[in-house]
Amino acid sequence: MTALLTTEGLQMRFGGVVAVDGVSLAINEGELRCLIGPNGAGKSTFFKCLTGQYKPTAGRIFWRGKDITALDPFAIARLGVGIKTQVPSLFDGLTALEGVCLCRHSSEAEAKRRAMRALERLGIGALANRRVGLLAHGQRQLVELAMVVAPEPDLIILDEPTAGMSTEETNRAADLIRELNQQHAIVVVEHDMQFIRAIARTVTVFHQGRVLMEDSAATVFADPRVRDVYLGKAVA
Amino acid sequence: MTISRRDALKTALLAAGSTLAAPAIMRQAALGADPIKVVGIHDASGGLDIYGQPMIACLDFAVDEANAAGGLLGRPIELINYDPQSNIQLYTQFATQAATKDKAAVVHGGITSASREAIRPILDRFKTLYFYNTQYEGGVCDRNIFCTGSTPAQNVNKLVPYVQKHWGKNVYIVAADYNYGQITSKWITKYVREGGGQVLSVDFFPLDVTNFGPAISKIQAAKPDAVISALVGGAHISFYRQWAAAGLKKTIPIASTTFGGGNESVLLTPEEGDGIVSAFSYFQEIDTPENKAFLEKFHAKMGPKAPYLGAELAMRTYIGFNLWAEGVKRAKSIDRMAVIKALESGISMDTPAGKTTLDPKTHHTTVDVFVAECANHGFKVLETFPQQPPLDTASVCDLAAHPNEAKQYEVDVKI
Amino acid sequence: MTVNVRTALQIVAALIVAGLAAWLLPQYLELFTLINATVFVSMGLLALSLGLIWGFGGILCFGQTAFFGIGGYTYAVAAINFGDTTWAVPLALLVPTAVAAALGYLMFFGRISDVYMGVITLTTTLILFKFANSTAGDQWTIGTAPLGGFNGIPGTPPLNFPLDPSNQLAPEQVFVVAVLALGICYAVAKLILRTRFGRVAVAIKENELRAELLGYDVRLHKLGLFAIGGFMAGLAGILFANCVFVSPTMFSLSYAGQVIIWVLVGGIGTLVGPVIGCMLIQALTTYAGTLSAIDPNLLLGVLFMLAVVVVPKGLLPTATTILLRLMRRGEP
Amino acid sequence: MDYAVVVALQIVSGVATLVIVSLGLAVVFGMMRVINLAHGEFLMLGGYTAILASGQGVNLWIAILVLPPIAVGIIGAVVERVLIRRLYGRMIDTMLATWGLSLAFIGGVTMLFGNSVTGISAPLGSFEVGRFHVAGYDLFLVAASVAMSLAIWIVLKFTPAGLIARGTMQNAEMAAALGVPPDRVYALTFTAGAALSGLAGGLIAPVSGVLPTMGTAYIAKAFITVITGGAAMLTGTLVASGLLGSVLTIFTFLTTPVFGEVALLVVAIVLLRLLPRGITGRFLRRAL
Repeated sequence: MTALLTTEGLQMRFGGVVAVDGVSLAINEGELRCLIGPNGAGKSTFFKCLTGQYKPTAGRIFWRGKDITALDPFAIARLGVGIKTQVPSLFDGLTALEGVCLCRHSSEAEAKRRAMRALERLGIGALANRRVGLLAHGQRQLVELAMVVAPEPDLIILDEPTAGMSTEETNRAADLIRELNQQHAIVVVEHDMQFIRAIARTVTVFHQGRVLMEDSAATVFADPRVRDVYLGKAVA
Repeated sequence: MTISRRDALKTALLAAGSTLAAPAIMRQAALGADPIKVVGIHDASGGLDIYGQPMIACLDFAVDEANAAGGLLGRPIELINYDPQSNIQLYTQFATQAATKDKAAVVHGGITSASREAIRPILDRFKTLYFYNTQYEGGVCDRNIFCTGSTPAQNVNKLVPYVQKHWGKNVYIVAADYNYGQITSKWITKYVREGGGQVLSVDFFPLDVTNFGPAISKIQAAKPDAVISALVGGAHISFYRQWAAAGLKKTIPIASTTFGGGNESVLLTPEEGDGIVSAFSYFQEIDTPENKAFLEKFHAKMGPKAPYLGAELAMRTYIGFNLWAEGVKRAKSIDRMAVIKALESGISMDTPAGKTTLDPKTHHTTVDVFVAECANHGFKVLETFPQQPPLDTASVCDLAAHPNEAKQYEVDVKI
Repeated sequence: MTVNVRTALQIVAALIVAGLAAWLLPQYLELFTLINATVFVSMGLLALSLGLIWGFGGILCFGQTAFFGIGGYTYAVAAINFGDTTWAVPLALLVPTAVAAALGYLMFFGRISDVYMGVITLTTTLILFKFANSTAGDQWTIGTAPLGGFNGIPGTPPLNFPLDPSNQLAPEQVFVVAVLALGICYAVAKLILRTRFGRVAVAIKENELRAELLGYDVRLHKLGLFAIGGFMAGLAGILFANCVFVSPTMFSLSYAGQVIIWVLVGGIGTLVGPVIGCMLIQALTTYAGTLSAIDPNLLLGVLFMLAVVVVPKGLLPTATTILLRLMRRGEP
Repeated sequence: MDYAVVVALQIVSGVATLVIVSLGLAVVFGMMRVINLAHGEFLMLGGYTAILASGQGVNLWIAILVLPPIAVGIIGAVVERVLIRRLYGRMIDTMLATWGLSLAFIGGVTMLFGNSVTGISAPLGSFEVGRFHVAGYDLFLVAASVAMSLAIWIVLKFTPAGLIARGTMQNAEMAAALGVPPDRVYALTFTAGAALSGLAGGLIAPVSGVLPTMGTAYIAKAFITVITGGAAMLTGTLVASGLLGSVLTIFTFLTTPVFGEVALLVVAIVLLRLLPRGITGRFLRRAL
């Protein structure tokens, strides 16, 4: 099996603080991977390195074996990486359909077709002509997801997709992610353990900028070190 | 192919434009009605107001005087004053307005050479007679304009010898950075060299410069016998102030082609201004019966609001208006060409500034020139040079031979 | 679909208004008013250029006058040297566009933030202003055209018919050209905004990060829009050179400020708004200039503050909102 | 040799002038992230205060040093209350509104006093450096710039108000949590900034002459100095003034005043391209 995305000794330093410290991991085709860890573990920084928003201070990132460390976010997106940020990032002035239509494609008609399909797939086809700025929080999350999946990317990276969701919404989101995983490889950056429990296959645990452990969900949740990390105890 | 398309475009544009031609002519015919319109364009505000306000006062006074004497050709004179606020673009706007909307018989105005060169082509184009009443760098050769102020062959030619005789051969020039300063500094250079001296350096300053500290240090380093200034406008007054503050007045004297043209001598304290020497074709202080009579009438009319007239700019505006009025009287018409021809017939009049004669070939004037020294907010006349012809312009310009010329000649001096 | 129809209608309406103005006004207006109107129209085009890049690209350029002035100067210098304006015009469009592209490259590819972008554009204009002001000496002559420093180039040749330098346009014809240019630029701007490029540019203004994450090169789009703005401002400069003349004032701080006021008053995020705002304020300041009781700067300044504090969205959008609300209230 | 001393003196006084005219703007920008484009007009109002006061026979030093900061401080407090307060957090809108304010001040003062230059003579006479005469007032300006910087430093470093100010600079919410309403901090800061600008106007009045549009000659320079300096208001302004003031004066000596200013602007653009967050965004970040 070829790795879709790999990092090698990725490091991100802000002045004296090392937020990400030598992280190496590999995401395979079709995989559903969760990156977890308490606040400040370096997950979000790692996410921003993957998406090109930060340029890592050391280490490299590969996409299907090709070095993409220096690429800008738009270039990474063009490779077939769909990215959803933590705070919904949307075009508030446009309608849902207009926004999703902006995904890159071969022709105008194709864009529209894909956009409609993406909206329907996420169950918000009815909102197509509503202005995004006027939608409820949960609906906005879904519109953003529609934008991410519309170009049919090979890999989707989600940063805390359940932030601000009710329990019911969270459950639905878990179903949705599992469903999306049928077609796309997915990386979810999350700190909500319940949610991870609901979807996870392989889990990578971050702590103080490093990978603490990487294993199946069941093993990880059983590990005392993970519990200590979440409860704030120092790791020996 | 391209030609036919071009023609089509041309036709379209002409159609759009020509629809206007007919009404324009009809409007022209409506001019016969009463008052004669005279437009004045002088800066009543902005950095040049130090010159503009006395000029406006004198033009007002001249028009009032003429109206009191029964107007011109039996018609009253209506004076329209525009204030371009020391902004060149407003000059062009007001000149266009004077020519196309007011249909002025004559436009008096423009202070800086920059403003003159901005409105001269407009008034040429719309065939409106133009009087420029300021001392300037010379060389304008254009049948539509009359320049009644003095030029370098008249003033610089007297100032530089005075400097070299009393202070020394070598000078340092500081000048305003536009055509007046650029060309005038060439004339100064020419006369300094002819007098056997050297110009150590020429520094130009944009009109908004107020900090002359570095320049003053440079001048000291060059050790000239004198500084000759062609600085212009309110901001540049700082130069004289900073010069005095640096304690240099006693070591290096200043002469100027512009100082006194406005109210510089009034603005500066005697400690700062006294001793600066200038040359102009008029100073309020000249001691002649005509001048005394004029000032009496002027002050009687304006009361305590009468401005200090300083050097020639305001007086030349008064004279310029009267020269034009004389031309109208002789032509018995306000028609532009008729008035120009009458003015070219050799008009000479006695004025508060002495006898002034219009030179038909150059449209410039022969005037008396005075060298004076700033003393206690006014001027003390030191030397008088009667009846100086505008030799500089005359050497290059002959409108009798080339009536269609409309350009400004520049002196050719290598700096 | 309806959006496309609306755009088409707006374009047609604008072209009809421009056509009517070009046809009718020269017949009824006095020459002087017409020349002034030409100045207004050229300024309107300048306002349109800023309205486009600020309102639809989110690029707050404090120095849009830089391209305006460069267009004017290039036109004047080229026209004097060539003795024919046929090729001076394309050159005077190319140069400001290229300068805008170069400046845009520096700013957008350097990922400079909003405020600093304002500083850099303003500074660029100031540099040009200072520079143009200091070119009075003989050494500042390009070919046969002296730059003239503070004086500017008073003898800027008026436009002539293509390839026919002896046949110069009369002021009335310059007016016609100016009005048509404004109408066409408006239409072009509208069309650009309907293209994919335009929609992405608007999306970038809405949310730069999202547009980037969708795979769009934000910098390139901003650069493109900025260059188009430079092109239009350059065209405005050519027209201005034809009805006034070229001088350093074109770069001045007060012009740079006025353009922003026009757009702000007219409404950010519309294209007609800035043009209307420009005409209104120009008319108002011209009128105020004839009053001696009140200083035009005072009037302008107070308007500016009111625009920011009271109607931050601009006159046109605010008026539309109020109208809509009134109409709705009228309904039962 | 004497000439070198004189040139050096000119450079120092060029730098000092830049410091003087920038500090008021820097305080407001550093504390409130508000770019006050009416700063130049605050200078102008300070200048007019000095001129009017000395015209009324007030002692020259009081007219230059005492009255302008008081008068302009009061104006600043009113402006903050009426205009700035409505626009906190809207950086671009604040810039635009203060730009409008600047035009309105120019217009208003033109109506009141006319658009012409007035001035007062610089006190202190001159002294000699070898063969050269140097205006004593130039040295006084240098001393004044040092005194102003020192005063700001002392206030920030050693007074309770300075502590709150530093806290607000770092984090407005945190300062609020200490029981200091940010509103009042901002009002005081803006007033203090305006007073500093007024003082600057009084100080430069004898050198530059006073007219309604004098602010425009300084605002661009002050603005660029502050932005180039970056977040640390005092250090940033001092470093940027040192750099830009030297460039300005040196180029003025070598060429003309115009190219001096062009050189200043070009250096500022290049610096901003290299250090998009200003000099203190990169270096000396912990400075005040």
